[in-house]
Amino acid sequence: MSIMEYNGGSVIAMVGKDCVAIASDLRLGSQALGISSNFQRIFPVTDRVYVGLPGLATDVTTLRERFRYRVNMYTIKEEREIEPETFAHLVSSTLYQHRFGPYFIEPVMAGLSKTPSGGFKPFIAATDLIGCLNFAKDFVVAGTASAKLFGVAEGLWEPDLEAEDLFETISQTLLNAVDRDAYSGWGAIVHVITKDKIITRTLKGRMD
Amino acid sequence: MATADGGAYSYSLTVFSPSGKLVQIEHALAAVSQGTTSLGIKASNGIVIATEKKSSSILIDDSMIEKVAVVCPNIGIVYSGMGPDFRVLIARARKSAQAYWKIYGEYPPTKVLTQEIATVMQKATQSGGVRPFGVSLLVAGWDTNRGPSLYQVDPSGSFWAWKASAIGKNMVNAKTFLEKRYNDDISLEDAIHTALLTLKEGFEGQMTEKTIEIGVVTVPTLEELEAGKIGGETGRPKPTFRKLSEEEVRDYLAL
Amino acid sequence: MARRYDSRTTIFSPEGRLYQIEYAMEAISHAGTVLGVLAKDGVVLAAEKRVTGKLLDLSSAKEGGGYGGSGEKMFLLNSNVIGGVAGITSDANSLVNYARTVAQQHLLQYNDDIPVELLAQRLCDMKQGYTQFGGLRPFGVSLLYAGYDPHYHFQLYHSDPSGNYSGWKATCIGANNGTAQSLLKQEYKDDLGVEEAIGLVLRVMSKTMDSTTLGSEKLEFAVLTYDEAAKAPKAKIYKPAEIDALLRAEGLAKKDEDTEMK
Amino acid sequence: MDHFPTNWGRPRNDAFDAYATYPIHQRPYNGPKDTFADGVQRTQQPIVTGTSVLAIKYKDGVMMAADNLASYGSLARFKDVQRLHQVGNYTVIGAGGDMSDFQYIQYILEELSIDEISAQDGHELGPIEIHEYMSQLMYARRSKMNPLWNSLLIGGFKDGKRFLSYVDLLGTTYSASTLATGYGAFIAQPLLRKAVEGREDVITEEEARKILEDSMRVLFYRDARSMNKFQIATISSAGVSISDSMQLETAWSFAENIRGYGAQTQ
Amino acid sequence: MIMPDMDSLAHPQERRFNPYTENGGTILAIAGADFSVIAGDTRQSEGYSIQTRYAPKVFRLTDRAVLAVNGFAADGNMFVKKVKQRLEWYHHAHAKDMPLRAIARLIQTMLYARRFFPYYVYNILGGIEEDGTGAVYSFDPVGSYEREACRAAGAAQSLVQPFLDNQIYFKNQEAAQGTSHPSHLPLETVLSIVIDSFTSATERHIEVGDGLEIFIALSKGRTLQGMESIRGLQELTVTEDGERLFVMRRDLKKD
Amino acid sequence: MSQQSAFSSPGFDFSNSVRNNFLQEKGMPLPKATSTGTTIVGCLFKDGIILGADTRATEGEIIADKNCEKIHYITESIRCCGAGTAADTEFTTATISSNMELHSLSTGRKPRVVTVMTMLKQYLFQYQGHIGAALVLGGVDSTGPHLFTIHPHGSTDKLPYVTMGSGSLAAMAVFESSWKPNMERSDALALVSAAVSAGIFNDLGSGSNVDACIITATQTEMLRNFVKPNERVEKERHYTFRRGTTAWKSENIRDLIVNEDITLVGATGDAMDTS
Repeated sequence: MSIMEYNGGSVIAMVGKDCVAIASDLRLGSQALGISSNFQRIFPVTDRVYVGLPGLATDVTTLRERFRYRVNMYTIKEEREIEPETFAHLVSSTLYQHRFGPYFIEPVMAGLSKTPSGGFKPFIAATDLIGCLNFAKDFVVAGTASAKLFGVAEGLWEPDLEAEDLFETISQTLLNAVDRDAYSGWGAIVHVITKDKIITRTLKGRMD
Repeated sequence: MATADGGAYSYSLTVFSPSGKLVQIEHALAAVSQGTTSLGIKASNGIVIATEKKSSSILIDDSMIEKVAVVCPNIGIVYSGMGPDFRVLIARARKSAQAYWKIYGEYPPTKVLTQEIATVMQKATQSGGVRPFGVSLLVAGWDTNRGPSLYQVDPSGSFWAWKASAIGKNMVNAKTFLEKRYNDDISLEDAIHTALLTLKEGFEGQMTEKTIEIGVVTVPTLEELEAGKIGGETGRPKPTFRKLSEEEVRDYLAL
Repeated sequence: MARRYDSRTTIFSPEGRLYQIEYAMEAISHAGTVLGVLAKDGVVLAAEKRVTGKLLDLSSAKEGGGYGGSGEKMFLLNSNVIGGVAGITSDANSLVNYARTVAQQHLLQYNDDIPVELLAQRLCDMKQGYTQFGGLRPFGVSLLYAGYDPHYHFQLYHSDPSGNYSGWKATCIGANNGTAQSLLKQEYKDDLGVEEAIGLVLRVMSKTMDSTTLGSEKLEFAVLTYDEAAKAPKAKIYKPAEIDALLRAEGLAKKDEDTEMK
Repeated sequence: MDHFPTNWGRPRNDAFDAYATYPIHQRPYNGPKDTFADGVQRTQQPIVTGTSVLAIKYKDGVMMAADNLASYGSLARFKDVQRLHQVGNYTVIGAGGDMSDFQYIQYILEELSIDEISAQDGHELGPIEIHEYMSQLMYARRSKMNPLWNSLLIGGFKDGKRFLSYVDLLGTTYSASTLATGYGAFIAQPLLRKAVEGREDVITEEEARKILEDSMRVLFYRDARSMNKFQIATISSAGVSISDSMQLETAWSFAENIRGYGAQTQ
Repeated sequence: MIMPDMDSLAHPQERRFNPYTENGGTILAIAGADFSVIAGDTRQSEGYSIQTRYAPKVFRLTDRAVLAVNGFAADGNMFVKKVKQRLEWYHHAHAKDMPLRAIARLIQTMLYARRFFPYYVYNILGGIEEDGTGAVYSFDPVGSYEREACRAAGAAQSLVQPFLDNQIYFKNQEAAQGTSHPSHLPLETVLSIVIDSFTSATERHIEVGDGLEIFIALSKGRTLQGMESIRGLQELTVTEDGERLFVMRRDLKKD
Repeated sequence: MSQQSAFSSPGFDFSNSVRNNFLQEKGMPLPKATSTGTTIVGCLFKDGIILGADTRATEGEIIADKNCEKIHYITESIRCCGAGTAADTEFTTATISSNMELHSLSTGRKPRVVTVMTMLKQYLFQYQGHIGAALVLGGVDSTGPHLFTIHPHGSTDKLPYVTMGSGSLAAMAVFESSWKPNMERSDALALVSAAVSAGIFNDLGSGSNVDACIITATQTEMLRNFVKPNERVEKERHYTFRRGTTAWKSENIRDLIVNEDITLVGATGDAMDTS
């Protein structure tokens, strides 16, 4: 029973047509005991970049605050919002700095990045606990139900899903995967990011 | 940089004069104005920085003299004042740019790198047992956020963004010369000519490809930006700052 | 004779004065004026820019890219505090960077925006250190802090090189702050609204600034208000175009046309 | 209860079972003790070992190759070992792993053949039957936790049909048109599969021989427990033929201009 | 021969013969109203190498019963031989095939007999019950079993099972206003879900691939309409009273 | 929080290791980091070097990345393939690449492969193998083409053809049977892609596509996904859902103000934060 399963929790991010979605369950447990069904593990970094932090709960809060610190300093010094790719590298180098005393967190990032011609391009990325970056074109998963998420996502995902269709696909993927995982579930939350709005919904799933 | 405890002297050498001036900085500025003239002009589609490469004797191998230095693929710096100080600052700047690349996977914007260098220079005016740097710098660079930008950093550690600026020996008439000729939508080619003309104003001796050094920032095209990094994900962007080769300088001088 | 005591920063002269601090204050008295007025629903800061030049590149300020300020007088220290600086620019840059780091460390530790007075105090502790140990010269910078926190709502603080800080309803630092101070005393009323405060600040600035004409090229302007919707303080550092519009609204815009050409 | 049998008997960790409820505490056994119980050595380890055995199906039958080396750890102890062994008229069995166990297997198969011949029932043991027998034998020994430490290739040609299968010390069996044991599985199989997969019915005997020789040469280059002296067994309608020992041409000349392993230049 | 992983060499390790190994692969079975589908990939691997690209895991027991085995191949193959033997004896004694329900119970007893040295195999029994309905029974290595409508097992079980829950049981799917999800899916839909399950598992699990074998058992009344379009369908047996057993093969990625 | 500049890279930070060791003693094994399984190869030919690699990254038996990049940039004409712990290969090559850029800026000369090899081996030796990077380093410099392998413990080999990673035996078999000195560019490229393909199809740790990189004295060509033998077949069905299939409890739609106003995310932060 690895340390990543101590508190439980899973996150998935998916790419759609000019939009991205990131979703996670809301369970916080201590091994088999459920403690909270409203544990937020997805945080806004900027208006167009969200990060999901599944893993050991204490590290979730620690890293969330450390990233907020470094992004705020970046924002105020560079006088611009951090781009998703840059934030992904920031996360990756922060984790690798702890290569021999790692945080037990497998971050998932989703956002829209500005293209040189001024438009927006969907961006998702994930790293393992020591910062190995994985830039996927379709979806990235992490957490105790990652294998299940991979299985369902590989089946259900299709390219160029509109925002509302992407919402359905990511929600179905998350709910069905966590239902088969003892350490994830107890509620779910989905953020769909398009270039002009962010849709956030909490899902009605099994609460057992 | 002597640390507060390690250095032999632990007290400030740069102190306020009764009139509220930091005398050491004034003297450092004087040292800068002894140095050969350097200037920079921001054009609509790039930046040119140029300087006179006067060596004390014909026996000096002037190809070894490097007054315009590359810091990272998008930033170059020219200086006026004390050479060794410049060399130390450039080493710090290059390291700082790489540290930034290791963290963010991209090179620092011009303003951020300039801030880093300015911080180093400011510390030299307020730490124990150290004198200010005897150089003024013209930092020319390009980044996605602000495009081409030209900064001037003084020994005090203060820095300003300029459309065009000159430092060194005849800074004053070089500046007035530039003010007369500058307009916002000057092209890079014209800017290079203006730079050469400005240098010629106060140039002692023959202006050849051996006695001047030119660095150029060219704004990348949209296609180059779309193409992104060369050599895959872990590769590098196409350099936007480069030093003109002696042939290129000779061609510009010939025109 | 006095010269003997003034180069060593941290020692008293026979009359019990620290010359380096007084010299630093002297330096600030030549710097561009910075003026702040506290209203009941906001704080207004204005500052006179001294660094001008036809060839200066103000593009970053123009497009509003520089929400952190135009880089000379106005700086965002934290989402709830704007700083106005007067004095040695490079010292100011260093202090501003220190202030921003302190604010973020506070947020990291307490998950709360730093109270304005605490930020001012932390900066002054640092300044004071430079007057008492280490043999280092003091910072040649005075700052005005315009901030908001849930404890005391809107506040205006002023700190000087000695490390002393004090809260104000309205105050002024930099060149001819005396005249500005007396003008403020006459016109300041306790229940000032932020709109009236903006008018007052601009009127006083136009009188105190050396140049007879007033324009965005010479003036920086910032206002801190409270955004009810976001339930958070809202710092706004005006873009040059917005400053000119403000001046026209106040009828203080420049008479002749040369400023328009910019 | 941990359902994974692979974890049974393994040292448990208290994160999983904090209150030490497992295993169930039993009363000490005071019954009669087999005095030799401790002396019996259940588990073995291979002592004198043979390396890879390769085999492929080709147009006319099955071809197998194995070198003549039996190693004693890193010592090339026996240099003329027959690792390809004919059983009956239609089958060859090639063995890697412990050679003493293989000799025992040869003895058992000898016994089996004698019974078979003496039965005089007109039936002869073909490769399918021998592979079935070997699978049962290996699986039985494995189930008694006293395995025959070998990996065997059984190839043959009977009644017009080619047969090629694998069985090892765990009783694991599988069949394919190209098989290799030991290092052959990592080094030879990629070459064999590329040469044979999909062309089993067109490869001539010469082609088959060349394919096996290429793989044996690479094994000789890279397997530190191999030798450049090997045999090839061919089983086809013409019956079984096990060649005499052969040797391959090998090329090492390009190594002349290699200098050191790092920064050296001379 | 599995490479010993680095950590276990760190401390002194008792060399003990391990009678088990894992040969990868994945199986699943889905019961329809009047049919049953049992499928498995054909790759057999050990550690990081492929032993063979074609090793059947799904075996025909009787005209109405198919058993899929997955886990340790030696135990699997031997276990299937033993089950077939018992079925043959049953057939001698009762002159009829053992009904599915009974085969399930037989398999439990045979597995539990080896409770303290188990067959390291996950079995799934699929076929047609006496009452003509499709049925699936799934077992754990020591015999606990249960009848279900759809079950996946083996290496990629955790990838496939939730996908089946969603697409076969319509879990977490709200039916459109006033309608309800179908209780049983047609054979064509089930077959395409099975194929997509395996191509998805092949994409994300290294032990799944090479080939796919699907057995289809049809109960008496079931006509063959709608099945003509299925590529590679091969009829194995048909009983007098019309029960049919088909097998179809597909390729999977070989990397 | 010590006041260190955001950009200074203070090396590795061991502050969590006390806690992690405690957790490990309690029987909680460390989770697996992404490994690259991997087949990477390098081969010398007439005009230079060709490097090859597969594109599969695995976490245990699960494929984490189906198309990752294993040929890393060191300098314009030196590239390095990485196998082993994915993060280690990524950061080790990035660190040395950064140092090489500084090195060439300060020496004003094009960098040499042997310098990169020495820096890599000393870096890995210093960490005694704890940094699990197995590298194939290839490049062309003023002294000609050079090809090295570097093992996690710091040992190096200098050979005309090399393979590393879990698929190295399969790839080496192909090299041993077909490599010839002074091959033409096209033959060498075919050999490299055959070697990597041997790893892809026979080793479970390798898969997906073949990346190749041809380095000669004049230019470096990065052939990303040069061969794509494992593209997924068309799915039998499409699994789009009717809108409204998923039941949700609460909804919050936040319009992003078109003109971007930078708000520092303070304690009050985004309303979502404290719902």
